[in-house]
Amino acid sequence: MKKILKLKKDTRKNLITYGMIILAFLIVRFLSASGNISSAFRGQLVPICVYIVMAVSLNLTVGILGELSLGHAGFMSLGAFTGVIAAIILQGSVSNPLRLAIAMVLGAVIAGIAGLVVGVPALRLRGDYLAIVTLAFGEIIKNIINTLYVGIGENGFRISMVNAESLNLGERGTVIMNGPMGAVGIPKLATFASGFILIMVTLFIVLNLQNSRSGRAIMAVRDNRIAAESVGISVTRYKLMAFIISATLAGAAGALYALNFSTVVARKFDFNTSILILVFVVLGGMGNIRGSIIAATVLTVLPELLRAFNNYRMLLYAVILILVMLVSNNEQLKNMTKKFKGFFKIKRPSDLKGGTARE
Amino acid sequence: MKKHRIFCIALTLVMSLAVLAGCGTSTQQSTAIKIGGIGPLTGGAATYGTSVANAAKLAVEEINALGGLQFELNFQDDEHDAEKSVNAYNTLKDWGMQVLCGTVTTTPGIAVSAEAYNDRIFTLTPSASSPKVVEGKDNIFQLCFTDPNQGIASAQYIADAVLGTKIAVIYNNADAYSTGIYEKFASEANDKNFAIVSVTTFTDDTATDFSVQLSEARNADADLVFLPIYYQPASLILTQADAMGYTPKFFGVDGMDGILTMENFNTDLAEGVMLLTPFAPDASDEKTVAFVQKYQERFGEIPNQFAADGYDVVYAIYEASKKAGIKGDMSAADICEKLIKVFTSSDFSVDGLTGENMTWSTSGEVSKAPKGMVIENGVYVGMQ
Amino acid sequence: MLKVDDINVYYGSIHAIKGVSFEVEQGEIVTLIGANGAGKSTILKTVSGLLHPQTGSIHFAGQNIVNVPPHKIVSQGLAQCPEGRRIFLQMTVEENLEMGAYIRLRHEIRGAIADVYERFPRLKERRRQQAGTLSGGEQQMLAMGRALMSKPTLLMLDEPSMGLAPILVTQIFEIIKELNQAGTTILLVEQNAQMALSVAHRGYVLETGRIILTAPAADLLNNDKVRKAYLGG
Amino acid sequence: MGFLSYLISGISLGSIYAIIALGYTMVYGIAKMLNFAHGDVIMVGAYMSFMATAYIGWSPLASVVLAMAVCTLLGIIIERLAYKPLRNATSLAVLITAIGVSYFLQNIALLIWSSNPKSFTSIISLDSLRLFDGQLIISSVTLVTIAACIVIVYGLTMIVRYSKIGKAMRAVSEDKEAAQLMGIDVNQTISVTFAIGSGLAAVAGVLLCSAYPLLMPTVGAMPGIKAFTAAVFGGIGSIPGAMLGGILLGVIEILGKAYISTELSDAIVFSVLIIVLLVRPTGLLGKKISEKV
Repeated sequence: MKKILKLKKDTRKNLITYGMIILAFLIVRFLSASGNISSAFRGQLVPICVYIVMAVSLNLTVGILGELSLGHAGFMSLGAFTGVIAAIILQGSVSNPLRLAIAMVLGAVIAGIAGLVVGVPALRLRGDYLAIVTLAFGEIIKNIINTLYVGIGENGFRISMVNAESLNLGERGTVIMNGPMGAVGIPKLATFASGFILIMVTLFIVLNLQNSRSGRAIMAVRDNRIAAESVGISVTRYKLMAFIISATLAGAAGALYALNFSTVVARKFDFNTSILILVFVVLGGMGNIRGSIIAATVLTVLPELLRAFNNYRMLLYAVILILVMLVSNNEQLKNMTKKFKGFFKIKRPSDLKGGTARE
Repeated sequence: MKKHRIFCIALTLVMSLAVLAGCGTSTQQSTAIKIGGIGPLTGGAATYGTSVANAAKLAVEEINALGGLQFELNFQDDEHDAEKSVNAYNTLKDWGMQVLCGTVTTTPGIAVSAEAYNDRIFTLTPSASSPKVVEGKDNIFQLCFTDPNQGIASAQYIADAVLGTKIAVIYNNADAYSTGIYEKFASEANDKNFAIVSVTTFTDDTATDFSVQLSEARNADADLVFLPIYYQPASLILTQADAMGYTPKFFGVDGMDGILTMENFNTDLAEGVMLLTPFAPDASDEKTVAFVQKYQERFGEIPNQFAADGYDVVYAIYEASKKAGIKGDMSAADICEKLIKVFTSSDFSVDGLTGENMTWSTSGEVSKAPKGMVIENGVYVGMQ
Repeated sequence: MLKVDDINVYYGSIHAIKGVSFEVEQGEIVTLIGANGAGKSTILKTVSGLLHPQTGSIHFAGQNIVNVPPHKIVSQGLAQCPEGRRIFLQMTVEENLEMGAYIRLRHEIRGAIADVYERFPRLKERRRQQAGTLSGGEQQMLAMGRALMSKPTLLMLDEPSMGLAPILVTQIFEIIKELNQAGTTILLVEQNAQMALSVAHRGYVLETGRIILTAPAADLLNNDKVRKAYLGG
Repeated sequence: MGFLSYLISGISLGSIYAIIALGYTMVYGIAKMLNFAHGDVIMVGAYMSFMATAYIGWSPLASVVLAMAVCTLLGIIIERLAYKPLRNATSLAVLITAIGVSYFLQNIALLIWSSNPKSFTSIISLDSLRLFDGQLIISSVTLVTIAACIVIVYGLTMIVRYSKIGKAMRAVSEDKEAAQLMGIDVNQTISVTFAIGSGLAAVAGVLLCSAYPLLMPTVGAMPGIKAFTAAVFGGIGSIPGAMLGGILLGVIEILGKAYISTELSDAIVFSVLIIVLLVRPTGLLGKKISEKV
């Protein structure tokens, strides 16, 4: 116990986050094994994992790097379709878990490359202008994927932008992506366990980055770009690094998402999905990884819990969203909780040492 | 960061409730057969789901009033999204669904039918029209035509009746339904007595201005414009063509149905529009008249083809259930096997609003004759 | 005229102003001096209503003005010329002055503008120019002119000499004296303690959010501690 | 001739984007927030005009006045209830709230007016203009839309430049704190801006549905996003910028469809946007961002 208390505050916080995820995983596993879990919730396990990864990765861009991105779903889309193509091509040649892993890695790589391509020009812009470029990127990806036909057949791997027939796949060919009809006949490889592993990997990467030298540099860039530049931090490099990692993780999440449903269409990854993920990040707290995890989980489950309200479901969701924003930003309430917390505050050794003066 | 802590605790509580929510589902048995329905009730495609849900409700009420076999309907929203649709499906499963009437739209339909296939839940979709919905799944059936069938039938109709020689096509290339019909139509057109002279597209995001598409059709001297799309964008196309002074023949598919009953629509614009549809709300047969009247009384709107599909689905399940001797206390899997047998048997046919003598093949596709209609003086008239 | 009583102000969790009390009488020039970060500007912002004290009271002309919104405080006759001038760079000189008289009626504005032009002839020459194109000294004049447009009975000036050449500083302080002689009460916040104390009647010395000393300005000028800390010897 | 008619279609579509973009840009300039619910206010305006003409039988002009009145009121209410309490919160918190409001408006419209689309009767019933022996036909809606856009931009520019409230808006947009010290009621100024922006949204809604007469609860969503893009394109915060951005966006969309590909028209529009922003990082007419150290 003493040893844990001695650890740095950050490390302790991170351990709690990991612990929380592992505990949640074990509880769900246990409930699932004993049959105490609803189909509705079981069906949502993989999407929840995906949205957690999406939220945590977007938090890297929005919370930690401090740049608003409205096109995060675009990277998810690239990862999703890359993952589907990989999974279908590898059908029968490798075992399922390996196939899923390869699909996720490839999805991540392609999304990461896109992150580089978008990031280099976009990160020169700031604020809302960067936001609009990411939005535009997401829309372009959606539009292009909608006109893309991909298949594998006698002549190998083919791509076309005209129609499925022009792929000339021959009798036994498979159309993998069929323009606006999206990818169909996707093998359902995603499992809750794989989602759990992806979350752990994401947390490992993001939390380590946050507490590393690079992470501090990134946050310095966020807080004061000019000051950071003046002490020799390469702004572009660190911004790009955070942005690419964020895109890469979104790509992996996209692949996992696509491989959980038998069909996926480009339209799914539109502006609204990007916004949805942004809502997770903002509600969970900027830069607060644990908050993102919780917000992503709750807001994914919430619309399902509201099903009892039938037609008023989405209306209620909107009202809850607005109220939560109003309440969590209410000055008076904030002061009240502060006093409340001060009353119960337990003095920890790290707090006694005299704060942040020496590091 | 700290301000979120209390909020987080509250959220965690909600989350725990979510996990436990399913635990309470009782195993109480009722004699009614539990029918689940899935379709978009909110969002951009809400009108389709709402029509199906309304009509299905109507049909269930009628059937229950007969006193014999009892149905219980639970219709869930999927926002026209595969993920939400699977969620809706799982919710229905927790509720104890025995037969699925859904889904209304195609992409969610493909995702849900894969689940229903694994779970052995009998599914009859009112309007998810891609062949991918039923392909390779013995317990999934369709009540509507498949998209390729509509493409073939349209090409056939146009060729047989020599409706036009130069055809322009405007379709929604972000929509599976529209693209599915177009692709088959285009490949059928090869050896027909007409030529496709212009093909243009739009997406849901650009479905406002059609001046470019219409100009291209006019510049290519098209005498017939084929619109394998839904009636909402079609109404815009008709309005804009009229404003441009462009007056070709317009030919639509079943998605075009609804254009005449669209509130406040100037039906003069649709004069002469031809379409293939299995349902016309102003048909004079007894069944349609009764249905339209009841629907209008109940929901204040004139039913469209989606409503007719929803109504027929419930009645098809009802007829088949009667024939198979299904009872509410049977398991979903048992019901599934029995219904498959009935639906694919040669002596099972249903007379519905959307077709006489509908029969089903083992692939799950329906066989019924599409009716060619032309709009004259604001009403459908059979085309021969 | 202005009576600040035991106010405590927080920035988030930082306790910026700790139990500060002071008074300004009609017709006086009172100055608050102190090092950078002592809380001088925070006090002025609190008086103006931009910040709210957690505890304590502020009375202006007998009325409690805590929790009165800033635009209403202006109409009670209390104007502030903020630190860093904060003129509207994209608007013309004359528009800036009009903004200063936002609470006044249309027919009063003409006369007020004429008065300001009389006091600052340079501004009249540049009336149609965008404020962003003015020199630093001109900008300070504009800021003061703008604050005067509301015809305040108490004018608060926050670092009017900041960033100006010495000759301009002298000029600005001359104007401050003139304004006071014309009947405006002035609360002056300055880092340039020498200059401030030379025009003021009384002064308060502020250190890390507390008032540590108060005396007539002449006494402060001769106070050893003050000399050492703020007057460079 | 084809080009000319495409160009006119583009300007017409662009004029609608421009009017919507003006609402975005004014609110952004003063409140520094992206009001994503703006597109849904358009939808409400269109429904109001529809109800007044189709159900009550009012004249088109009266219906527009009603729509503007309702939307103005709606704008003020939204601002009071949802945005004002967040005046000191982060801009992202406000953004998310705006999205909540957008969902709210769409879903309440769904409950009130049902999901079935309605056909909007154009408020303009004049004959089309025929030029060059009928080779070029310009519909009256197009002419009215373009004229309305010009009048609105002119009117707004005059208001912002010369009126007392307009000057207050400029002052608030430049420096909120200093504006308060001048005696400007910042909250009231922001409310007025919302009111004007929402009133404009009503006009945009009526014009949008007159040109493209299909009315659904989601009708404002996509034009809203496009108009937001247009506002950024022209330089967000700038009134002439919003007009230029809107019209250019419309023209690029139509010409892209006509000469490159109808399938990729969105990709084309957004690619042009990205390129412009890379060359001019604050939009076509945007002001340079001065950076505070």
